[in-house]
Amino acid sequence: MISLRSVSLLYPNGVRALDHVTLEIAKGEFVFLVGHSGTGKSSVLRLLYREIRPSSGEITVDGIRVDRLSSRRVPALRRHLGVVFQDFKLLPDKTVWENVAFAMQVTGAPTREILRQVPRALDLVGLSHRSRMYPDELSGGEQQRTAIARALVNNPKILLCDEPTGNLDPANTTEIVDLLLRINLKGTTVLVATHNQAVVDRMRRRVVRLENGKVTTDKERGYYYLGLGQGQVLSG
Amino acid sequence: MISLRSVSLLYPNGVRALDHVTLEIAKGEFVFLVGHSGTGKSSVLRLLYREIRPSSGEITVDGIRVDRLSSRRVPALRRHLGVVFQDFKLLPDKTVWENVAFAMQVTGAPTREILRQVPRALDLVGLSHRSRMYPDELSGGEQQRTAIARALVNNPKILLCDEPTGNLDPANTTEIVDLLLRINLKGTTVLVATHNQAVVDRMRRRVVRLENGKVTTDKERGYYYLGLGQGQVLSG
Amino acid sequence: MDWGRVRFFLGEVARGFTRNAVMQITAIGTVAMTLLLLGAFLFIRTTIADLGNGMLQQIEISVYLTPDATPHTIAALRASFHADPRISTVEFIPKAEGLKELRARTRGVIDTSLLTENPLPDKFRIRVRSPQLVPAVAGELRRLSGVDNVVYGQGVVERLLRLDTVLQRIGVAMIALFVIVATIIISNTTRLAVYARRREISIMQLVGATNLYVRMPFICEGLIDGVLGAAVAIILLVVVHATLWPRLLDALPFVQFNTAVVDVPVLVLQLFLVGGVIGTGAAWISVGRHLQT
Amino acid sequence: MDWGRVRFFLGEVARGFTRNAVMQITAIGTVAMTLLLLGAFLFIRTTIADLGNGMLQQIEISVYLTPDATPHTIAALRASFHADPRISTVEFIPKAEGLKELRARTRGVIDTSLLTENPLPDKFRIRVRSPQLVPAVAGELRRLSGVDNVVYGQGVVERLLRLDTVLQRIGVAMIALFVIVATIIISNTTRLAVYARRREISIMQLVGATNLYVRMPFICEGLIDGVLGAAVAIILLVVVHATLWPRLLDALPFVQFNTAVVDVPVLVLQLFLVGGVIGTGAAWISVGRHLQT
Ligand SMILES: Nc1ncnc2c1ncn2[C@@H]1O[C@H](COP(=O)(O)OP(=O)(O)OP(=O)(O)O)[C@@H](O)[C@H]1O
Ligand SMILES: Nc1ncnc2c1ncn2[C@@H]1O[C@H](COP(=O)(O)OP(=O)(O)OP(=O)(O)O)[C@@H](O)[C@H]1O
Ligand SMILES: [Mg+2]
Ligand SMILES: [Mg+2]
Repeated sequence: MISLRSVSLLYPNGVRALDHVTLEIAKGEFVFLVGHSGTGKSSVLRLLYREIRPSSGEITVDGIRVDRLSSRRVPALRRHLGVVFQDFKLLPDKTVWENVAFAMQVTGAPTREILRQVPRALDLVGLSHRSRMYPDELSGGEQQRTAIARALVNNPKILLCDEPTGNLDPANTTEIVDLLLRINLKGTTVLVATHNQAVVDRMRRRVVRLENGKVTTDKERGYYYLGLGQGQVLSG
Repeated sequence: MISLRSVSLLYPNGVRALDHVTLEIAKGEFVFLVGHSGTGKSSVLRLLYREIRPSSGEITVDGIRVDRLSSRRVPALRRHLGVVFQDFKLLPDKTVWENVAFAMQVTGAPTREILRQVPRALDLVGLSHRSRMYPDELSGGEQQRTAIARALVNNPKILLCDEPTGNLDPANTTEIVDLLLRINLKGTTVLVATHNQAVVDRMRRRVVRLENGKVTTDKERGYYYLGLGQGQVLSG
Repeated sequence: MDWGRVRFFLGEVARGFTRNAVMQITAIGTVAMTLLLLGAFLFIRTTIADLGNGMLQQIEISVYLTPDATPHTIAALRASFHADPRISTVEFIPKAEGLKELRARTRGVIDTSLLTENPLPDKFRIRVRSPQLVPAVAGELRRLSGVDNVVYGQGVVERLLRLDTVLQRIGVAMIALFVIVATIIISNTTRLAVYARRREISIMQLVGATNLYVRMPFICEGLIDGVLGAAVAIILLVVVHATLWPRLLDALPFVQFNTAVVDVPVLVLQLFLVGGVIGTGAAWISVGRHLQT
Repeated sequence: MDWGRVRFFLGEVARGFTRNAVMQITAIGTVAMTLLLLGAFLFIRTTIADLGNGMLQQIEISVYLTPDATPHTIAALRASFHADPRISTVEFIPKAEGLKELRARTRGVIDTSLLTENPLPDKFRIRVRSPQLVPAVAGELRRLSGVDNVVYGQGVVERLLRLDTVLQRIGVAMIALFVIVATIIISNTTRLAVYARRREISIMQLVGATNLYVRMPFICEGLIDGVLGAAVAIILLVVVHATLWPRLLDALPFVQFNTAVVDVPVLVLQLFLVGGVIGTGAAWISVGRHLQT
């Protein structure tokens, strides 16, 4: 479903964010991406939804060669992905409801469908009572849950989550992780970049650890700290 | 140092964020503010640095009646506070160095002092190597650490931190929390709103729990989950 | 047709207006100001052009006859003038009348009672349909038999004609300048508006919106801004026209302003058109800059 | 004086220019366009006003003498004309010369050989120092003994004078309109620029910056925008003046344009001043709106 082959990324300012990263994620897998702050987790996700292009290497997402994708085709790619951005990226002049609906509207979904799916998504993240508020009227955690609802609403084949629980209390975190698990059980491939040790350790799913832009650990049913600092590379 | 007396806050959209909150924090204390997402933690902090005014109640910060403070006096108040915002609030067209230096420049600090303090602050949060980069070239955790460096650089009497470790890995989190502790030991009053159970439980400091805009627990040497859902109110 | 989608789209456009009132007022104000200048300029130009045309239309050709011209020659000449399609009016002025006119023109300075004999010849006074024809017609008339001399203010007419074309060109140049200035100002305004919303645009794209999808609300806003700006300009022009123009005419009673020549519906249409095109075009160009992915 | 702080401030302003090039180009372009129009207008107005003045200056008063005027009367009149400070030139035209002039003016149509006696009187041709004096002077001259009639194109002069004042007023009104339009457009532009940076402004305030502190870089940017815009406008005007103006003069050889009357340094200074004031004022007003805490 997702495949990175020897992908390197050099930002224009000279920072080498990724260094020959190779990673295969099968359809229906649930993968945690962990690692220090600034080690390249968000960069991996950004490559997958083509916000940036790799300096070298091949990237395939759902059969699409993302590294070669022309700008015109990018919207089509993104419509098959659900993305929870680390900084939420909510539209400030749309309400919670509209922010979530917008992700459906751009796909050309019929209005009936929108009116059915949006409340469902808001309900899943526990935000039904906030649907008419604007993002800057929300608490940090509410904004984060809005971003999650928007990523879910299209029932995407692939869900990319960048630190989706950084602003959530433990109870909410558990709920959101359970939700991701349920979605994964329905067949969606889920990739979660996170620092939350408790979540990773409790879930016992595949864990990929990045260090300095390199994959250093890749383990089925792993723990957050497994292999940290040992530099061992296991191919998934 | 900080005192809220029966403070209520009703946002213009009708949300009752705080409901007769009374809280005293003495000089030199270290206090965790915990509670569910959307329960009013950020609102408390916002009241303290006068981004918003309470609907009723009295607020005193460092002897200043903040609820009555005229707009002209607000900058003077804020210069005595260090604030880590939940959404960082970095200036996008300034580098990391400049963002941190800016907080000193507005206080009219002499250039010599700025040139000495800024590198020190960046060093404390481990960002010296990123000082010439712009915020949108940073990872989420690096942005967060920039925000922390900016809050520290003026050696404020009071430090308000809103979810300061939400985007940090456990190692960085420990370092930052140790840093806050050191600063607290030098006499700075520190108030941290957080969801990070591990941090709260390891530190064993005073914990104030908010639920639905009310203080439900307030305990010296508390734990994150202490008193959760029992609705007991202990005055500090 | 999914009406929900149409409503959503209209909602998008409406939101642009309600949430970003500053920007909308800015854009509308800019369009209005520019079109106000353009409209005022067009109006004045048309009026003045008509005034100049009227003056040129009054040019007359004096055809002086030889002293020995017989009534028969005169009748033949008159017939040939009437037959010429380029000539609009023909008037015969016998020498006696000519003397009266001369005296009137010199305000009684010439004491005609001193004249023993009328020194003037008979003449025809002729007007042609278009001032451009004057020199050519005069040249032909001079060659007719029985004609002694043809006078029409040689030099002056040519100069006036030249002035007219020069003024025409200045007018066109001024209008072009105005439109260019307006487009630059408005496209700058739109570019700023887009710049102010660059984050939103990038978010829309990250969520999967196509370029067209992102662009459409901006284009529509540009169109509406342009049209509303034109409307404001037209209202201001009408007000100015109703209040200031009569006073101006009053101040210049001896100039024959023919205000009716300004075709107001056409002017209104022109302004709406220019406003719409400028608004849409400027928006299209400006939003394009932020759509490179 | 802490040079580091000055450098920081200048750095702030410079950053505004380098990082927000779009906005700066926009603002400068807008100022330039508006000032270009204003400058062109001022230039044309001054030139035309001078032209009109020159035409009025050429008005002459014809003082026709009674047929029985003796050389002594004529000398006395001439002396009194020379003594009058309002009168600039005096010319005596004896009847013989008057007839020659008349013949020249009527282009040989009047056959003067037919005249047995000269029907014209002697006359003085007089010019006064200011067109406004013409009616009054003419009225006085008419009452002098030995003067038969005084002719100066009655009516026409009065009308021309009236036209002159009307045009002056239109000119002032147009300039006012231009400046208002420019201020609106530029303050709109600045407001948009501030709107685009509203988040930054609020962050600066949250970090403890005073209103003045937040405002200063914007004000300076406004000032620089205004001055640079004026510079661009002046350069464009100079180019247009150097390339198009001679051609225009060429096309109108019979009009005595006196280009020298436009005091170029003053015009340049005016444009810089207007640009700077507009830029600063617009920025001041616009940034104020976002500083309410
Ligand atoms: N747009 C950019 N331009 C230049 N450098 C960048 C950019 N974005 C990120 N970087 C750099 O690339 C490195 C990796 O960044 P990335 O955001 O992938 O880290 P991360 O693993 O997501 O960290 P975090 O856990 O803190 O979010 C960082 O050192 C960062 O400074
Ligand atoms: N500017 C605002 N206008 C209106 N309502 C607001 C505003 N800011 C916050 N709220 C509402 O007030 C309540 C408390 O918000 P606050 O940001 O204080 O929560 P919080 O405890 O910080 O939550 P989190 O842990 O998610 O950051 C929330 O329900 C939120 O929806
Ligand atoms: Mg990241
Ligand atoms: Mg909060």
